[in-house]
Amino acid sequence: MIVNRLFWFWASGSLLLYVALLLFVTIVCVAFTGPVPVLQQVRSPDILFAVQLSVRTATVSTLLSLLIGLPAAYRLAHYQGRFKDIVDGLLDIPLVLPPIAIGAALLVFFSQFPSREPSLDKILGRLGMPILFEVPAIVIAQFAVISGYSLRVLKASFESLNPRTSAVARTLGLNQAQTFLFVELPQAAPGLIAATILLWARAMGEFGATVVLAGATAGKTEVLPISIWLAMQAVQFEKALAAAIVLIIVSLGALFLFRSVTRVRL
Amino acid sequence: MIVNRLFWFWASGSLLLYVALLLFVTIVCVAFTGPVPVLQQVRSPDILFAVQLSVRTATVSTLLSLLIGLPAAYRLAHYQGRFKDIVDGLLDIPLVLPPIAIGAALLVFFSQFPSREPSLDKILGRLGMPILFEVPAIVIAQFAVISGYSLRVLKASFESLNPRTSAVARTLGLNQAQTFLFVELPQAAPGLIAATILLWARAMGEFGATVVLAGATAGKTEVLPISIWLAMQAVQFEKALAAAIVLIIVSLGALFLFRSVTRVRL
Amino acid sequence: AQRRKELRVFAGAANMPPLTEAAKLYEKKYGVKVWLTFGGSGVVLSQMKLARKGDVYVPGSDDYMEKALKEKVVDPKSVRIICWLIPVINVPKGNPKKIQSLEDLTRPGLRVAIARPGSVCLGDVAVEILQKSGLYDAVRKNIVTEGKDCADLAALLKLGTVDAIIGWDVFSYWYPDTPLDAIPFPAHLLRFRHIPAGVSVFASDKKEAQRFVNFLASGLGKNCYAKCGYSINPPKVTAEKEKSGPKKVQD
Amino acid sequence: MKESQGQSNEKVSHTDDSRPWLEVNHLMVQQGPFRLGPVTFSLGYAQCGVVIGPSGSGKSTLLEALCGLRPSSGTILLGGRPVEHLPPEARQMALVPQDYALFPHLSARSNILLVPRLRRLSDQALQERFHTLIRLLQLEPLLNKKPDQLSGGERQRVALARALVLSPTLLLLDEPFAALDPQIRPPVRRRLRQIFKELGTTVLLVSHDPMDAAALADMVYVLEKGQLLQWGPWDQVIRQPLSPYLTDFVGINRLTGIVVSQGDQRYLQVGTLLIPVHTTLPDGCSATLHFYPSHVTIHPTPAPHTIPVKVVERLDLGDRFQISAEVSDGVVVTLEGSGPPPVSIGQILFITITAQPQPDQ
Amino acid sequence: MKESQGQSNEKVSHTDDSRPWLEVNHLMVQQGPFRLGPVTFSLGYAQCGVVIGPSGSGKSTLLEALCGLRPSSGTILLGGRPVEHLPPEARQMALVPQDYALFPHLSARSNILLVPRLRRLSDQALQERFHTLIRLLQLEPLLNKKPDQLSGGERQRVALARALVLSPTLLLLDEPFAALDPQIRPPVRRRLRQIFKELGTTVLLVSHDPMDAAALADMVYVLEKGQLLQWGPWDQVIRQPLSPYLTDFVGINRLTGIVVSQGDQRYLQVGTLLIPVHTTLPDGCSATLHFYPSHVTIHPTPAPHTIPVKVVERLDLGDRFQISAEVSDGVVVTLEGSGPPPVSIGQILFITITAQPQPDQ
Ligand SMILES: Nc1ncnc2c1ncn2[C@@H]1O[C@H](COP(=O)(O)OP(=O)(O)OP(=O)(O)O)[C@@H](O)[C@H]1O
Ligand SMILES: Nc1ncnc2c1ncn2[C@@H]1O[C@H](COP(=O)(O)OP(=O)(O)OP(=O)(O)O)[C@@H](O)[C@H]1O
Ligand SMILES: [Mg+2]
Ligand SMILES: [Mg+2]
Repeated sequence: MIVNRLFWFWASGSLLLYVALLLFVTIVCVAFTGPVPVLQQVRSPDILFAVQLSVRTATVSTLLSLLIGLPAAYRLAHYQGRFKDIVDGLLDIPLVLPPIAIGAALLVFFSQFPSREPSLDKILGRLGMPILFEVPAIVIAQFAVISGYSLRVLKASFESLNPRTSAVARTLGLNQAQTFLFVELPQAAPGLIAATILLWARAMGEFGATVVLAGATAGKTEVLPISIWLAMQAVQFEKALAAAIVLIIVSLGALFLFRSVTRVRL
Repeated sequence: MIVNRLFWFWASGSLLLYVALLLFVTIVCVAFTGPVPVLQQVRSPDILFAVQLSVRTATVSTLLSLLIGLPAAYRLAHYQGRFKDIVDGLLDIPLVLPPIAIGAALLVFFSQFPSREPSLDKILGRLGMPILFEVPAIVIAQFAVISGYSLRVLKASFESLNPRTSAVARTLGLNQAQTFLFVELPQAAPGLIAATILLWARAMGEFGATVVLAGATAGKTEVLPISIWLAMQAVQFEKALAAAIVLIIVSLGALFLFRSVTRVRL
Repeated sequence: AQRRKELRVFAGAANMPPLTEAAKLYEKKYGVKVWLTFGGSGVVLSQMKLARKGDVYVPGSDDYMEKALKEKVVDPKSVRIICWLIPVINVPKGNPKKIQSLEDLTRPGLRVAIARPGSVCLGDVAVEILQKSGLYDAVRKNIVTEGKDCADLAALLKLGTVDAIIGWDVFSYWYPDTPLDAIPFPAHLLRFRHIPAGVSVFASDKKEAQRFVNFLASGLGKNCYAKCGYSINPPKVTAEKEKSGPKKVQD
Repeated sequence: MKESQGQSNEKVSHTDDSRPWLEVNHLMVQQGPFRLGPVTFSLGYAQCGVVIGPSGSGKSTLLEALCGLRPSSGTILLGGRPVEHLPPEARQMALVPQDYALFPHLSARSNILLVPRLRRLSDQALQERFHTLIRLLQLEPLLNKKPDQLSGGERQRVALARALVLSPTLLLLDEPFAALDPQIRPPVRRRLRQIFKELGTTVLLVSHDPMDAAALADMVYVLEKGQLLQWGPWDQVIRQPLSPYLTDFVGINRLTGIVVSQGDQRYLQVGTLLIPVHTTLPDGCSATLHFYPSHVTIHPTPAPHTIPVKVVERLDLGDRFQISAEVSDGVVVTLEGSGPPPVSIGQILFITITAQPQPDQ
Repeated sequence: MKESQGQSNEKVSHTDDSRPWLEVNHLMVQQGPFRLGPVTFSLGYAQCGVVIGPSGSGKSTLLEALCGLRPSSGTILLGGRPVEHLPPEARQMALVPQDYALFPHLSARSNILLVPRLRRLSDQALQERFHTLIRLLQLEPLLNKKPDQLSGGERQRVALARALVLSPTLLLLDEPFAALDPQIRPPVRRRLRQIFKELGTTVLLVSHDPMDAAALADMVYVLEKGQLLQWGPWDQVIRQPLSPYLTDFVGINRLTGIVVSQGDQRYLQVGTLLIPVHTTLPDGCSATLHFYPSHVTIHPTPAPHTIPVKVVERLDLGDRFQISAEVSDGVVVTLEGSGPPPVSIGQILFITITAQPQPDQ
């Protein structure tokens, strides 16, 4: 009994401690800023633009990374071949690289490949779809950063499924695609939702790769993290914190909505 | 049969596409950099220092975040109370905030709390343990950034366990702590290992929060991502990429080692 | 339909408030959309160089312009000076630690920060001044951190994490509600920098870009910088000290 | 230890047990729309109680509530000590669940030995018990396999050994022999019974198999739709079955109809069929014939007082046969005889039944 | 469809089936140290084959290899078409696995209907089959529950319905009735048998229960240690059991010993016990007595030619009893009689056995 209490206390204590610290730091920061700038920020058109751009690009890049990540993670979870270790290692690259380095690598890629003149960016630019320092660059940067997580997290959730269920579904006459879509995917839904939340949140907060690849162009590629950074660069600490709070509010709101919707649907 | 092939092709295709893109961008970057700067970087004592500091701080902050994250995630996975949504929402904060904002929030926290004079940092400094701009700040910054992921990922892996097994272990006479340690934790081991890899990788790549909270003091708080950034700031793109390649090599090596060790032990 | 003319300016982040205002004026005056992309002066230079994009480069200080010229990103003939950067000792409002001179920075227990030498020009300037004054080793003991850029450095003081910094005179104006105090250096120690602007070699419309650079260096542009606390006139220094200053100045 | 049953192999009579070992009072469990109880029953020390009941009647729920895995109300006394507020591990019960719930990450050996090791029970007696169980359940070749490499029956045997090695005060077995071979069942049953009596283990087990129940049960508990319909010593309860489920369980045929007279002869009318009976019940009274298959005589041709039935199933059991025959629409009785089955499916048989109808309540 | 079995309820004789529906040739599966096969057997159209064998003998492995879930070598012909290279879904078999493997995210209804919906089988016949199964398996009240809210027996019934609703060409059932009530088993068996014959479904099922096997088996396959020891029509195979497992399965007692003579009287010596027998076998010949419980007579007191046995288990089955008695160390025989058991455990009984010893190979 006592052991149980102690254990429970320890586990709950860790959670409480963590949540309390989180709340505490947040409160200290809000107290430092004061409520006024937040309200001002929410009303400012710059921030509204940034909020919209952030939500849009984060959503697009999350969807993209799920689109690639779901089948790839599924395949990876089932892959037992010789190159497993190598593939696993390669997939760690986007995780270990700091986002600015990812941005730098992509910048080099788009500007130096296939050659310096014309580069990929220039070629696409001539087709009316320039990448660098434009909105698509934001999506690409976010995608590059989050798809590493996407694969890792989705793979884990496919691996935790009971393979018997899928096997039996096959004997009942479902082909692989049907088994994936109607047996495995719905079972993995909780993990998938958790992954989506993680990815979207990460995309919303992505700064390093974005600033290198898309630039911090006010009114064009200024997502919320860039607003925060610009405010910090202008040594407007209050403004930065206010923008951060806007980012938190918008994100938590969107995630809450997403959670509610998916809970109802499940 | 054809459907199966198509499906398999699609899944494998996604994985291949992703891995190929990753490899391709890496190769383009390495080609752009050339081998000489990489070799130079590897030999430079600054980089060696940064590598050491990075590996050490990332390891410490990963261990810390597991220490807090394991019990907290366990508790959270079992928590069905009224505040579930609120706690879940709060835990999204470290995910959505860009690292620089997290760094800024922590900077405000350490320098403004409980008051400006003396602040937490000053108080700790007088106790011989200053935080800001010292190595502990790196650990704190990394911890703050990765523990958000830690909770999410560990929680998912606890949730995918079969609750029956633990319940039966209890009836056989194991208390909660024993059940956790000897029944649940070993079952969650694959998820745990994946989480550890993800966290460590993320900590190795952490830049934003670190640079704000710990500064970019050469020979003191210069971790590898900061070296990369400094090189970029010095308009030495090749050098930046070379440092990134060093970071990749060191990280992949360490993760490969970790994977091999844990595979043998399981 | 004729597309509206656009200019893409890559600028050091420190320029943000005045340059934003200047760009707005320019847009209004000439009907040209000016996109301002901010970042570390070096980083934006790298971005321009790699992407081979951008019309105008406005770094945070002249040493980056030198790099830009060396990297052949900016056309040397197009460079104009906008304003001047003069180092001072910044302390919080009211100067609680009663710092009057460089010597006071050696006081034990004082927490001092400078910008990172070798990476931020303000850091180099600070080191030059300290070395010149012979106090470098004494002050270095008190240097708790090095800011990775000017904003970082100013924030340290603002948040009270350090007691004094060696910053630009303009830092004093960055916090309108609680301006910092600035203690100037004696003239014999003074080193200074300037903020230039130049046309990129990748500019598609070089004439338009040059017009913007000239606009910045004109009274209207300079006025924006002056409003933000920048010195638009060069400080008076002796010829001997001129050496460490900018080598090429065209005005 | 209230009694010393030590070396005796005799059944412990439940009546000489002055105070029961397990006393359950008004136990109630609510899960979704299903409610178990309130149930009140007891079980003597070192006795074996068998819980029977149709699928979904709450047998597993009862066991899990007893060992603390489902929230319940009511009281549970074990050896006089209330345990209902204790966490599962403090109740000194051990559960073998229907789905085994083996530890998937451990070999069969570690599955069995993990708990004793953690509870530091590793003494001489444990070692002996372990080896006895290994031999009894034929686990020797499986010890190093992980659960996902075991067959269904092998899993069940490991789950049994995992609980038995602990020699708990109360053992809760949820269909412990369902996946075992018929070959291994009787010896396992016999040996377990012996072990329980030797160690003084009180056992509550769920079973669907009348043979297992007959072999092990001192007491029997009949659950239906969450209610405890009947409980008591096995030999008494099976002779006075109160519920259709129990009647079926012990293999008694039931024919329910209405008593009618035609002249002197009295009949039980089942559907359209008239079954000749001897009874003093009034006409129009609803009554049921209960009879074992052995009370039925099969006639190859119609004879006086025989009733025609249609064969719907025939079981050739070697030296004997078992036939299911339809008396009237949907009413089926089971017949037995020796030798191979003399009929094929669909054929008509003529039978007489030796039984007296009892009035329905 | 090779035969029209349509309305006939008669057993399809395996012999009049010119070409078997399922033909398995040299099927071999290797998993870890365990090897199944090579096995070769066949099963006629619309017939029911029952696979029996001890736990771990490879029954589930055989079924899973047939439907393509385990890599195997050898050939499998279904209706003359080789299927061993086809993926599971193209083999037109349906498996009810031992562990049910229900779709955990779907209600019972969706579990049953997911596959027909996806395969667009939703026609009139399917609807009818669905409703028949719901009624037969009493699933009505469970349809909206998720698997984790179902009891063991309920899960098994859902798993059965999920496969049966598809009316596959070959149905593979792995212990499909293990968790069902004894009450529901006979009607389910009967009805299923009828449905299989009507739809022409060929069934291969694994069972531990002799009654289920006797009721359903046209053919029986005896697996032991991965080898197919014996197969053929049920009534033939059970009268000539080749393996101890099968003997036990059908309830035949075995006593193995050595023929000896004392004067005129000949005995089978089992352990230290002498059993009087009539035989022409030479002395010293190793021989076995095979006999059903019904071939044993119980004497309350010693009489000429009786042998003493010690009661080790007594089953009170209401109108009759079953007793396990030890003949000599570890050798146990099963006896039967009517009425309540006349003895208690540990008592000595005297029996005579009517059987002739057969020489061992
Ligand atoms: N978690 C749950 N939520 C809702 N209902 C449940 C839950 N678990 C079980 N039930 C229902 O409770 C009833 C009793 O279940 P229980 O498992 O005790 O049956 P059982 O007697 O063990 O049956 P079986 O012989 O089939 O194992 C069933 O009708 C089942 O559907
Ligand atoms: N994945 C596996 N790896 C290694 N051995 C296995 C694996 N699966 C099963 N086995 C072994 O193969 C043998 C046959 O298993 P199978 O499941 O076919 O037995 P079974 O006849 O169905 O037994 P039961 O009646 O107990 O279900 C068993 O000894 C089992 O331990
Ligand atoms: Mg049950
Ligand atoms: Mg099996």
